[in-house]
Amino acid sequence: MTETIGKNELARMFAGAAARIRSEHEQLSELDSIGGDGDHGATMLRAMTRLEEATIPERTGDLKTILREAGWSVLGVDGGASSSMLGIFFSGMSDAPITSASLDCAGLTAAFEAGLKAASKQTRAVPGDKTMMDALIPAVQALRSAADRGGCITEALEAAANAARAGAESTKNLTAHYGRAKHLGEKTLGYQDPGAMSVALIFEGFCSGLAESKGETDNG
Amino acid sequence: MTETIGKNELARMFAGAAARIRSEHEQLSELDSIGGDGDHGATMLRAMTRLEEATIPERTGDLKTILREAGWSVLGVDGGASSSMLGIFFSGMSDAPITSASLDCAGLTAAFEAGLKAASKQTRAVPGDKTMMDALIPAVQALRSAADRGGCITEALEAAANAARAGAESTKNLTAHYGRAKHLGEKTLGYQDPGAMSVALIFEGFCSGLAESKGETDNG
Amino acid sequence: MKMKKFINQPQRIVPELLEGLALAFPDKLRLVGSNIVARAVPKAAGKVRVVTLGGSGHEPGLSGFVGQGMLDFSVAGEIFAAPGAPRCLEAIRMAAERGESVLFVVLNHAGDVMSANITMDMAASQGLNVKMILTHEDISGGPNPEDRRGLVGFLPVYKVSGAAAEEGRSLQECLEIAERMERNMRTLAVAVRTATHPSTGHAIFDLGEDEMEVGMGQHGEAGTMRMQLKTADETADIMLDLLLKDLDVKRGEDLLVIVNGAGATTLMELLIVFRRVSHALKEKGINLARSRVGEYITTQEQAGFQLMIARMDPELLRYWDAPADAPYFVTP
Amino acid sequence: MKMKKFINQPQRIVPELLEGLALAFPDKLRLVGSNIVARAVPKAAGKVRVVTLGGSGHEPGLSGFVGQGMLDFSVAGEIFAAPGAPRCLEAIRMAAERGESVLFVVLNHAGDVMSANITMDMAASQGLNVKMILTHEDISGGPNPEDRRGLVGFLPVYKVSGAAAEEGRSLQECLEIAERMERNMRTLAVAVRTATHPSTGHAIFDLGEDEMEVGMGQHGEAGTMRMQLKTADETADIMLDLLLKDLDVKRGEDLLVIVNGAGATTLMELLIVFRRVSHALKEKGINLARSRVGEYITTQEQAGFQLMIARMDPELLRYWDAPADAPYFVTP
Ligand SMILES: Nc1ncnc2c1ncn2[C@@H]1O[C@H](COP(=O)(O)OP(=O)(O)O)[C@@H](O)[C@H]1O
Ligand SMILES: Nc1ncnc2c1ncn2[C@@H]1O[C@H](COP(=O)(O)OP(=O)(O)O)[C@@H](O)[C@H]1O
Ligand SMILES: [Mg+2]
Ligand SMILES: [Mg+2]
Ligand SMILES: [Mg+2]
Ligand SMILES: [Mg+2]
Repeated sequence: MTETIGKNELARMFAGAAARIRSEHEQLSELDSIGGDGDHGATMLRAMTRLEEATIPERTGDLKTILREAGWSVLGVDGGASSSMLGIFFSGMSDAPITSASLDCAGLTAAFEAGLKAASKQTRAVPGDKTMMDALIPAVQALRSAADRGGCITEALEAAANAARAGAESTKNLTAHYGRAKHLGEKTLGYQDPGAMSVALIFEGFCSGLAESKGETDNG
Repeated sequence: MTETIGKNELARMFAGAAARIRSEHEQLSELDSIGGDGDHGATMLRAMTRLEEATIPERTGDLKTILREAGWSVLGVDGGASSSMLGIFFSGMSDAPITSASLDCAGLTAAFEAGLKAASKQTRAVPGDKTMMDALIPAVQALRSAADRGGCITEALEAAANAARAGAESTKNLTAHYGRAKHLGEKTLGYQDPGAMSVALIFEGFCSGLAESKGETDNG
Repeated sequence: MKMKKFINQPQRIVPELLEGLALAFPDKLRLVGSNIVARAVPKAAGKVRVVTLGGSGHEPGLSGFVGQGMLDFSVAGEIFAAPGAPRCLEAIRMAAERGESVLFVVLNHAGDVMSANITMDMAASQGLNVKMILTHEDISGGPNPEDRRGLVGFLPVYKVSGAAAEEGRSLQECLEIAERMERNMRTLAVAVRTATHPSTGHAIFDLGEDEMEVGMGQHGEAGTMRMQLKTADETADIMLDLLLKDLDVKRGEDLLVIVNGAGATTLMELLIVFRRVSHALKEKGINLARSRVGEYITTQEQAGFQLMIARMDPELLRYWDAPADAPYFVTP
Repeated sequence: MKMKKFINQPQRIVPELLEGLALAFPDKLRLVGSNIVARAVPKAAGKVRVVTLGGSGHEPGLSGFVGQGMLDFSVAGEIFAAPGAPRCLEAIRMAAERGESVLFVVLNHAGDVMSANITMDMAASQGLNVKMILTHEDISGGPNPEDRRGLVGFLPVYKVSGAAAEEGRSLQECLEIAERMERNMRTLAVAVRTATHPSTGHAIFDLGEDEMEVGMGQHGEAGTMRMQLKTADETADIMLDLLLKDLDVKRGEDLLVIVNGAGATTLMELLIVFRRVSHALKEKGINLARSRVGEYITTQEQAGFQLMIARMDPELLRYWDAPADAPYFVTP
């Protein structure tokens, strides 16, 4: 069980998220073409590459800097709504008080909450509007309650991933109110919101990536 | 057997030609779309309407005037190469010395020869170039020899129609040298030239139209 | 239907088309920074700069309107994708190089708006004097302005604000003129055939062989009214009536009308549609003051068009008529 | 593929599109006689008139170039069909109303040439002072000029002869300038997707899903080189090399380059093609003096483009740069 997130762990989390997106990007674009313009998968691919680049071992600077630059770099993806939301989310994480070289569960939770706060500033969408917020908000909330229960980071991220997945699933029964899909009314009923699905994949990827990193630290 | 062509007979000839074109115009356009732009059938339909209008009983004026105006009216069809060639052909017929109210076989032949002379001025195409000249020239020549043999108009026009048909058929084995199709080289081999086919149909129509008129004059 | 387009690598489309644009119009514009298009000859120092952002694949929109009397900078995104905030900020920094103030024209699309908002936050934190105007005139979005997309209406907004800036009006004045133009314009789009996404090669939407869709967005976003294909006159009447009603146009008012081709629809058709629009306005006693028929913002080889109407006042007409010299919009 | 076009009755297409054109540009042109387009404000009495004829369905060509500094009259035929001699004569009579002399610009297509020749006979018999110039720059026709069609090269011919006429040059001088322009230009076309004939609704030619055809005519006339679809750069190189060779262009010479879209090919693609042409000319030490990228003569929703190059001399450049104000070609 992981107790702290340092630069290596963050790199593993991002790598895990990138791996999940890469395996699902076609489905993401398909979902986006139902109500949008079909580019969400491509955008997320580019965003994930930026995340990975931001955490290559060569990168100097503390966690705070790495998170801000990772977010900025995702903003530079030119991917429209989703890359802006995610970019602001990651760069916003750096607004949290990060003093040490690594974050414990409470610190990681605070960072995610700061990211959510920044992202929320950029959209009026709330859960039920069929956007990535339907996955992001419950994910961060689950992280918070797990942390308050004193759970370890692994447990907390598992809880967040499950909450994100449930939130993404729930968008199937919603009609979009924001983004390109909002013009569609009923037409997206029965389909997940691609952005929400991406958020779920990212949190799932955090967990699997961290598991690997844990495995390796054990071996080392 | 018809001995003279007056306004009524001319009207019947044009009506007969129009009838033949109307029943074949789709095939004409198909042929034109192999090497051209597929509009020949439509153009010929418009040209034939003009010919008929030029010979409605209400039209005053002598044969000479009627032929010139018929030709001018066909020139106004906006049909490209074919309507220009036919328009010039019919208006050119009026260049022949037409004094009486009707033409005997020699007079009709002279008129057709005058038309051919005018048309030839507008093109360098000769038999073998896969244009309407492949039908028009032999048709007029056949008319001439029939007339010289002292044949009646019916016989002469039958001979002309057969010659036109043979000329049109012969274009199957030719590659186009003029018109839109000239850029095609071998590609039109095996297909009749649409303009040549139109000429054949027109001369066939002259015969059938005249036959009707003969029938009617018998009854009257 | 297999995509057949003259491109090289899909991921090189945007830089290559922008380079082509700059090479074709060296006297009008040049490339600066990363996929940012700037005027070849900047307007006089101190005058307000007009900057816009938007995805590519809509040529000549948006960068084809950089030039004297119109845009000073255009930030080009990927195909159908908004450019990120960092590049927008880069452009605004260049625009404000010598302390000029900047009018930032943004078409209402989720991605563009988000980039623009983040850009505005950053610009403010850096003390830049920037004001943003959002164009949202697509009446298919319903009553709520926020839900209305920005379609070809960007063109008159660029034109009148660009002319006002050229004339030396203040940022506040340019903004007010742009806002007045924006408030008084309405657009509706119709599509009859889909386009292929130049990067993916996939059709961006589906439509039945004898259907047309009114309210279609600029990136294959589905519309609001799917119906049997209609004649040019019927289609023009349906769309014009919805627009006139929404803008509440009265007899005797002056209108600017733009018929914008989506890509594969011929100018022949656009002119036939415009003919009906012109007749219908005459019947209703509305004055067709100005008009444009052509392709200003396209969606690849999509077939269809946008019909835009705008209520004009003397000042808006004056700025609309003012000289302009952009690659794809010239007023002598 | 079913035709989906915004028209009313097929047989009304031409009059309706011309009426739309006149309604959209009332300050530039008007309809006179039967489907004849004339300048709204005739040029000063006595100056040479430039008149052209051609089939419709190619918009903006040809009537979209009636205006100051370009055409005085355009005689529009039916879709893809030359207008007959009687209407051409009608236009020339109007052009020569006050005894002006007339330059008659004719694109080399069998139907147009025949109408033009008959028109010239009639004009001569009526004592009108008319000189005719035939444009035939399509190198796909082979070595014999007679076999070369007139493609987008009509544009520089209209432009330089129109500017010369505007300047008050004599008919003989205008003719010589037009002929020099014509002798020094070459065009080659490529098509990748067919168009539907707006009157018949039929495809005007067939092409395999992964083929392109070089040498394609403007009305579906088959081309000379059918090959696998190539990239933008490969296609540009193939076509440019053929053109440079045919025109025998030397290092250091000044070229005008026009990339003309056939209809459905996007400006995005045309700009990417132009980019390569520009690079290739630089590599060869040839000077890209002027350029245009856009749609000047189309073939409905056909996909493809025409690449035109022309060797320019100082006088031709001066007339190319002279002011023009036609609906679809404006030079400030
Ligand atoms: N206003 C918004 N607020 C929150 N999320 C949004 C908003 N607009 C779009 N999104 C999210 O972005 C996703 C689409 O992302 P993407 O396709 O990459 O961007 P774009 O819509 O610009 O093409 C949507 O599924 C939705 O989750
Ligand atoms: N230069 C020419 N001389 C003689 N006949 C010609 C010439 N050009 C074309 N034609 C005839 O015209 C026919 C095509 O007619 P049509 O399709 O109506 O005109 P267009 O080719 O202008 O579309 C050809 O089949 C040919 O017989
Ligand atoms: Mg999308
Ligand atoms: Mg034809
Ligand atoms: Mg997008
Ligand atoms: Mg034709």
